[in-house]
Amino acid sequence: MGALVSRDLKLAVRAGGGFGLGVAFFLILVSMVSFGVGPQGDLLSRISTGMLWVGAILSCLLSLDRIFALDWEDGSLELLATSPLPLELVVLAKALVHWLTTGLPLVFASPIFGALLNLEGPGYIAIAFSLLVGTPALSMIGAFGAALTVGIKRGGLLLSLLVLPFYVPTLIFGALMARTGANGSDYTSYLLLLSGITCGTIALLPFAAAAVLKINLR
Amino acid sequence: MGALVSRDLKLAVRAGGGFGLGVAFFLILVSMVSFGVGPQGDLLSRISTGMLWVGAILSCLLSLDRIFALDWEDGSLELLATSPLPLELVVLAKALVHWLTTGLPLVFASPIFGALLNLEGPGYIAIAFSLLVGTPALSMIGAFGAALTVGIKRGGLLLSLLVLPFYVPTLIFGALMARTGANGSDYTSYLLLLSGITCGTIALLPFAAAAVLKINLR
Amino acid sequence: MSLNVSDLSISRGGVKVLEGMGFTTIPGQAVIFRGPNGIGKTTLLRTLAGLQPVLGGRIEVDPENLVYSGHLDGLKAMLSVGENLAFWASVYGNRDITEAVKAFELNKLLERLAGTLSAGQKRRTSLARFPVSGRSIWIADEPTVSLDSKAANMFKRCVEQHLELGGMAIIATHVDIGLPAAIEIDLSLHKPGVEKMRKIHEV
Amino acid sequence: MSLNVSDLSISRGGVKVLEGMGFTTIPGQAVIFRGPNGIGKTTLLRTLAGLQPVLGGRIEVDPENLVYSGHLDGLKAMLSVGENLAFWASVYGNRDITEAVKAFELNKLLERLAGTLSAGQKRRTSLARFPVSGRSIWIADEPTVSLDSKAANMFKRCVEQHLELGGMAIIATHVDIGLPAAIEIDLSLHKPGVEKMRKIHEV
Amino acid sequence: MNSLWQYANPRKFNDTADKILPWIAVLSTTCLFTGLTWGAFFTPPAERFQDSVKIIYLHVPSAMMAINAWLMMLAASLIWLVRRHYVSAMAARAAAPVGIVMTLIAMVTGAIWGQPTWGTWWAWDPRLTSFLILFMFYIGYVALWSAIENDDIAADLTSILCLVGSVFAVLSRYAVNFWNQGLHQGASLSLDREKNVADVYYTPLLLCIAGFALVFIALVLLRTRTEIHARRIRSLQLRERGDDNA
Ligand code: HEM
Ligand SMILES: Nc1ncnc2c1ncn2[C@@H]1O[C@H](COP(=O)(O)OP(=O)(O)OP(=O)(O)O)[C@@H](O)[C@H]1O
Ligand SMILES: Nc1ncnc2c1ncn2[C@@H]1O[C@H](COP(=O)(O)OP(=O)(O)OP(=O)(O)O)[C@@H](O)[C@H]1O
Ligand SMILES: [Mg+2]
Ligand SMILES: [Mg+2]
Repeated sequence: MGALVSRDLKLAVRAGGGFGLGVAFFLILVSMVSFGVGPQGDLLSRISTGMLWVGAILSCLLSLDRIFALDWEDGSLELLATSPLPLELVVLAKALVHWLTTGLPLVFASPIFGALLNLEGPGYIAIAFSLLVGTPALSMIGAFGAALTVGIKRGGLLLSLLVLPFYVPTLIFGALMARTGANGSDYTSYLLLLSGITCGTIALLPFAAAAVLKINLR
Repeated sequence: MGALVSRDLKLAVRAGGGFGLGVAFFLILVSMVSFGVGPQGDLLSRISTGMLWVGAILSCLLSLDRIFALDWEDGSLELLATSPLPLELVVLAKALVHWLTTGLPLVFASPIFGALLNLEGPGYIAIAFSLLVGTPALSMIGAFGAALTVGIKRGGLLLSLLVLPFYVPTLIFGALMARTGANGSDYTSYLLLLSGITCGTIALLPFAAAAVLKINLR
Repeated sequence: MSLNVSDLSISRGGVKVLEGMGFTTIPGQAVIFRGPNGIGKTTLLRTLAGLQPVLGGRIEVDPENLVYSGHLDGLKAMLSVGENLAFWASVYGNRDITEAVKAFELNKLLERLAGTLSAGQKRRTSLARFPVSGRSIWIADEPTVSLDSKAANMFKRCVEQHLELGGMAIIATHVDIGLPAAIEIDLSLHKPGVEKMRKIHEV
Repeated sequence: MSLNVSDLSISRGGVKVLEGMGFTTIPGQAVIFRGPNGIGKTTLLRTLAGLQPVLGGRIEVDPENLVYSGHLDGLKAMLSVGENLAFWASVYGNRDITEAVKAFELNKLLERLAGTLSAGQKRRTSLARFPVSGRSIWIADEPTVSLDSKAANMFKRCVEQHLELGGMAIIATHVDIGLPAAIEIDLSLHKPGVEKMRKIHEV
Repeated sequence: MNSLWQYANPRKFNDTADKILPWIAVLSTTCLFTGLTWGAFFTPPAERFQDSVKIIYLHVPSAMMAINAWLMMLAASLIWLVRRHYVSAMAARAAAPVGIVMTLIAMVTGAIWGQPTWGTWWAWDPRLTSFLILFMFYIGYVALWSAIENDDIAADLTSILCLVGSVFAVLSRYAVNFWNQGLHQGASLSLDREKNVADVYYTPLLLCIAGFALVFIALVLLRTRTEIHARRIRSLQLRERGDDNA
């Protein structure tokens, strides 16, 4: 599994799709929201935590199709499936790499983008913390969705469509946690719920994704 | 060119990526925004036109990589480039199909989604009208971006990164037009600016995109 | 009508791969390029088709006469075989695909989606684009890959018929296609730095 | 260690393509499948590799002994040849790729990105995965496609050496690979509905 | 002197760069050092901004350089597309990261300045917004360069991107003015400078601007030179590779 993780990280960096890309997309998205909504600071500040979470979800979405599709197209996935590596571990490795290249950079970048949206003081830690706890679930759910649609050429839009409903609980608890934090209240309960979702997905979805992959490879 | 348009429309419908997909994505996005921001009606209503435009841009973005990438991967693009069809027309046809399958359905769907976001009365026509005038520019700019990144495997994120800054003028004028309309004011000046951008991109970008494609095919 | 190449040098990825190429094809003539893997066959054919810039020398040909087919099949998985061919026919301004279908015995596959074909069946469909195009100079890169002997023979006969009607064919291959009258050019002779005499292949 | 197939039937896309297949391979033995395009060679090999379910009959084999290579090369364009091979070596729990590199004469290509190779060079790299895997049953689908005669010979010698060491090889091909001792199975005999006697190929 | 184009010959360029680089380095250090010390220690604090006004010596020059770097890339891209001089392609590539850094300095110093004066790190003022957009164009440009393996293809693609991008950058500047015409923070400020503090602050500011410009030139020359060397190494490696194609 280590070999797969390091290979995929190497590929992500070489293809110019490394750590910075997701962050840059996030930045642009945040400014798009302001362009769309208008420059009023108070308005932006009220929607800031929500928009940051929606932005995180979108930059995840846009990179989901890289999880399996490339390996599918060049035949590597078939070869991996007949190799000694269990497919469950393959899925885990892929989700991990996706998180390292997409989710984790967002955690660090979110406070800066919070500033663009006039986020209030205590919100900075809350948004970063909620993303740290929540984004692994996004990557894992995304890997499952990517496994479902791997046989479909350029299924990007279909994939987003399939995955978005699964993101709803994570989004709701994540955004609630961040919003509560920004208001200076106690967000422990949301934190617990969010970590519950993350742990659950990591424990169960690799098996579902591996099963789906096997079916798609037929 | 007619043959190419009808082939691509057929493919879009068969691949399950037909007219409904963009709309469905749009719908989910709109609900995501409500989940992220929270259920305050007045707030949603103030950001509604902006969010609809951001949503339109995102559902464009997510389908951009289908414009050329499939034809590139299976070798058709090479064959098209050596065929009697000028590459400029190929680009135009591709952008047209993208608009027909992504932009146009949004125009019709936008009033419905406006309702979900508590859009005010006169806004319904303004948002649909602004999308009708603005989305062709989105498809055309997107085709240029897709041509730039066609050689890069799964360059989805990079493509978004490149294209989004190009979308800024369209987004600003489009959202301004819709917002002004929703407030019941006169939006003719924005309408003129927006149509200027659309006409300009359609007149010029096919040439840039064809040049870029030729370079990428080397 | 003919194709005229003189003193051509070409490069791939910044490296010169062939130099001093020259040959002429006249109607009814086929040229076959041979040479080991990586010598530059694909690069040469792409250059002739106008996809790559030339490094030096001249290619005299009317691009309106060319039709090219590379290592990839260029088929749309979600279109049927018939639809794939009909599309290319209309791109080339033709209507009729029946001859090509007959030449490659595709009638039974006509309704099948191209994505559900076997490797050889895909290849056959992709080769049928040559007659469908109605163009006179066919450029084919390893056309018989994955074909069984029967299908390889179909291709051979199709090319022969095309030559008889005054067409031309330029083919790169590792295996024997069975066109004894064709000019064979060994590209190893044009490797940069090869000292051997470089006679210009003339017809 | 050996591979044992009895009364196998398989289907592709909902259609039965082969039935009544049976054969056994023992160490040192190669099996070559032949048959026209679309008969079911690829489907059969994928079934043996465990990628597709069987429709009927039995395949007795330890999946731990298998290594499969299909029509696609499975190379990462942005990794060098050496990195590609090293990755597969570590997936199969090996460290050493020098033998495979020697067998396919890849030492000069080792630093090149796989995306910048010619068709035949890619194929060679992808075939080098067989020795790299260290597994005993090699399953290869048209391995010599795009290879020049020298490279085809490298593959042949590599298989021979593997057989000598007690390995097995199962190969589908349209061209002659040059393994005279191999069992050849003509899959046309196993087409569903073919009336001819279906003798079970035994070793 | 024959023609300016002779400097587009890589070797000649390197020779010239070697000769003038030390001078530029010395000159820019002098300018920056004098300008910054003068500005920081020998000018009075402004009435509205107190000592925070001194950030102007970093902010304005870097903002100017951020824009000039893009203009230089635009010119170099045009030259590459029209005359195919390799040095211009490499210079365009070399300028982009410098431009990014300048944009970042301008935005960060601006943000630091904004905190005491406007009470916020960031406002969607047209000028700041257009800088953000410029930053995005820079990122896209660099990302495209680094994503493409082949140098020639990358040079062609990025120069077309730069051309088309410039048009859209201008359009965006125009659009942003429509979008947020209400705030005008920048204007009151520049009025303030011109009316009250022009004389005291002007000379050191000019020195700093000159210093930044020279630093920019030095960095671009240096990076172009490195790029030329790197290319030469790559082409030597390629030539070596020419033999083992079989
Ligand atoms: C993050 C934010 C900021 C950005 C991106 C930014 C950007 C710029 C730009 C592009 C210029 C024009 C440079 C030129 O062309 O001469 C400029 C000039 C200037 N900025 Fe900022 N700025 C920012 C924040 C601030 C703040 C907070 C202040 C002061 C309160 C400030 C004060 C000035 C002044 C005094 C000038 C020179 C005025 C002039 O030449 O008209 N800036 N800034
Ligand atoms: N995209 C590329 N970038 C850089 N170099 C390449 C690229 N494609 C091929 N090459 C190199 O250019 C040379 C010529 O390649 P080409 O594909 O023309 O060979 P070929 O004769 O067609 O070989 P084959 O018989 O294997 O198809 C080879 O040395 C190859 O390694
Ligand atoms: N994905 C698919 N879906 C449905 N049918 C398929 C699919 N792939 C192949 N087939 C069909 O199944 C049959 C067997 O195909 P298979 O690929 O196994 O043939 P093959 O013997 O490998 O042929 P070739 O020599 O051309 O590679 C063919 O008739 C083919 O048309
Ligand atoms: Mg080739
Ligand atoms: Mg097959």
